[in-house]
Amino acid sequence: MNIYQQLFLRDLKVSMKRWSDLLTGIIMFILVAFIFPLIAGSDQDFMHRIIGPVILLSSLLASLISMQNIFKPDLNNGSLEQLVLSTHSLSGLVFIKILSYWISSSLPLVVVSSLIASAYYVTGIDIAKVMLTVLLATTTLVNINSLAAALTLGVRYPGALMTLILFPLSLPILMFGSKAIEYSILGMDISGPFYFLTGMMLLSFSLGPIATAFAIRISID
Amino acid sequence: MQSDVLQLDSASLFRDDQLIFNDISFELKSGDHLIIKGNNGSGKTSLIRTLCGLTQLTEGSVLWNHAPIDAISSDYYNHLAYLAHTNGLIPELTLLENLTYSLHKTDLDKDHSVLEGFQLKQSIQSPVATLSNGQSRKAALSFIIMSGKSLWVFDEPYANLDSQSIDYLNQRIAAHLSNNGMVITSTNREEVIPTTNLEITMS
Amino acid sequence: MNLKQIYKYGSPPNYFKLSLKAENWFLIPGILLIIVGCLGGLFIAPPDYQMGHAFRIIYFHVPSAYLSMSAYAYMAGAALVGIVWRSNVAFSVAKSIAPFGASLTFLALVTGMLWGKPMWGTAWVWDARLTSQFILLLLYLGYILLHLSIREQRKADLAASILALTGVINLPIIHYSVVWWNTLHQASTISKLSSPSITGDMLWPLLVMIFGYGFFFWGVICRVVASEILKREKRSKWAKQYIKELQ
Amino acid sequence: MDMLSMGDYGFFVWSSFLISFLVFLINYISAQRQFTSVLNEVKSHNENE
Repeated sequence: MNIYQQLFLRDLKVSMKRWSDLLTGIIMFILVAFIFPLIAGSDQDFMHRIIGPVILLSSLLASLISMQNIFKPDLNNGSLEQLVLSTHSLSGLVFIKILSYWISSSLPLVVVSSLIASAYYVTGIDIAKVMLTVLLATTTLVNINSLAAALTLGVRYPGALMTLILFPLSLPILMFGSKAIEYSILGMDISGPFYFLTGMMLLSFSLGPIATAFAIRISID
Repeated sequence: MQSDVLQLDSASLFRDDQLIFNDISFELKSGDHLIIKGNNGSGKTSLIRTLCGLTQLTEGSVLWNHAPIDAISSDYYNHLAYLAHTNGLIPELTLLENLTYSLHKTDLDKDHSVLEGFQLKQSIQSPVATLSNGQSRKAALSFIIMSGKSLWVFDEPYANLDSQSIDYLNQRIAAHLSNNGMVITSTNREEVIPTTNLEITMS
Repeated sequence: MNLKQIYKYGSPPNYFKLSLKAENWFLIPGILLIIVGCLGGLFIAPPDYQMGHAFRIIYFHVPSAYLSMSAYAYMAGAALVGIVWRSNVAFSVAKSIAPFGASLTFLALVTGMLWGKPMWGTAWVWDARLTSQFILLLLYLGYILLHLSIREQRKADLAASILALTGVINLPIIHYSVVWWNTLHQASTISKLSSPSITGDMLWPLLVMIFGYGFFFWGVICRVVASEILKREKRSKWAKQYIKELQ
Repeated sequence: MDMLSMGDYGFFVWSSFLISFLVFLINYISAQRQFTSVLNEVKSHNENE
């Protein structure tokens, strides 16, 4: 079992133990998606129009809430320094860390988004499309989150700064994600937005870990 | 282990314009034990972190086998094991899990003799969070001893260790040195550590 | 410019003297061009047949919008040079561009709104250029805030440079997603802020203003870079020697 | 030439002129002041050395 598999299993095990942090993300996702129809009206075609933005916005807020505990706990207990000192490339290790964090924090969102979609009168294959959109969108979001978290490791109160960094970079994802959901519900051709989301996923998974590794080396200095 | 050499030539570190340490040089060969003395806040930890490559020096450089440690070709990190003030253990996992998933991957982790030496055998299944400060310190020490790396760097290893563990630690360090290993320790107390032959005092 | 020259001008003392000398070479022409551009734009250019005199605002909006984008590109370029060659000078240049760049973006936003008020009755219009201008302002503020909130100078430079590079990679993506999104909602109308094809008396003041803004911008940046380099190299011999010369 | 009213768009044109002038002035002055403050800082740094 090489070191990358080990780190992957270790991080999964740790995030299972830290279930309370992940739960805050999921609860935020459900709450935002649940509150919207209550306060904005719940007739069918209105819900069909707002499901895209609501799902994307709540996945952004969910990732924002649980953004703190990507690197901060590891910095406090010293295991981040051991990662930096290992012989293996830090970008690879950070890629594994981001992947395992994505699985433990964003996969539940994908599952929950199917329930939310059915609550928004979405039926049949469209639910699968909504889930696929959330899957693709959260991959880029998790990379931007980890970069922002790594950049603000040394900062004492990083809350406002992280949001300011996160918002402009995640805007294209929110736009194209909500368009992807809207097109799939209206039955229009959804290849455009999905190509964009996949493209952004590939871009962020290739450049993200490298930038995050460099940011970690700086913050640890 | 062939003879490695760790050199530090005229290193100095400034944090913006606050001097941390100035013009420190030493040469550590196989079998040497360097002790860094100095009271709190004298820059011991910063010096150790620059030796590990975590902090960038303002002037001077750290050489491993006459090559800078951050050069691509350098295999410095194959030989380095570092114990910081934070123990590098994950509180949520048990001691055994920390050991099996530890990043110093060697086959040594099957024999738990070092853990017995530190009387940690009975608490191997309990999560690190439930261990006392001294116990997790001893666990981190035993991980490094078991890591099989040739250069050990300890940052104040003797803090909150009971005397029985200190003797065991000195015993292991002596064995490591006789086996051509290298050790760097830092301390803020004056007591003499038996096996040291090099010393630096930080002002 | 072979590598030796880069190192010659790259070293702080030379760049410091260079930027102090260059300051006036940029400021004077910049101010003159702006004055000529203002006179040309406000008085000489004939009123637009459709928008009347209100179109004169483009002489203030287009140069600042254009310069705010290119200033971000300069900042990201300086950040890249700083990261690759770990040069203090490049980081100082990147850090000193940020505040001016941010105020230029703010300027572009305000003049855009002043343009919108008479034209469409509302100050803020969800137009592609105004929205991406606002996002550019957020990117600038992100850079400045990150730079301020990290205490140690060297770490702040490196971290903020990563943000600048990430921003410059994302800027085209953000801009075109906003344009794409904008054509969805108001597919028919042309982008309202694209300067109408103007020629002759209307065009030359605009070009003069653009160059004037550019020169003035670099003049002020030279002064800020000089103070930034001096602040970082406070301990060095050449800084002390420079102060003795002044007295 | 109705210099001031500009076909009742005068307010918008002149205020955009004024704001641009103000922003440029502020940037110029803060640059000068920043330089002098760094100079004094280095001077005092030299004196007490």
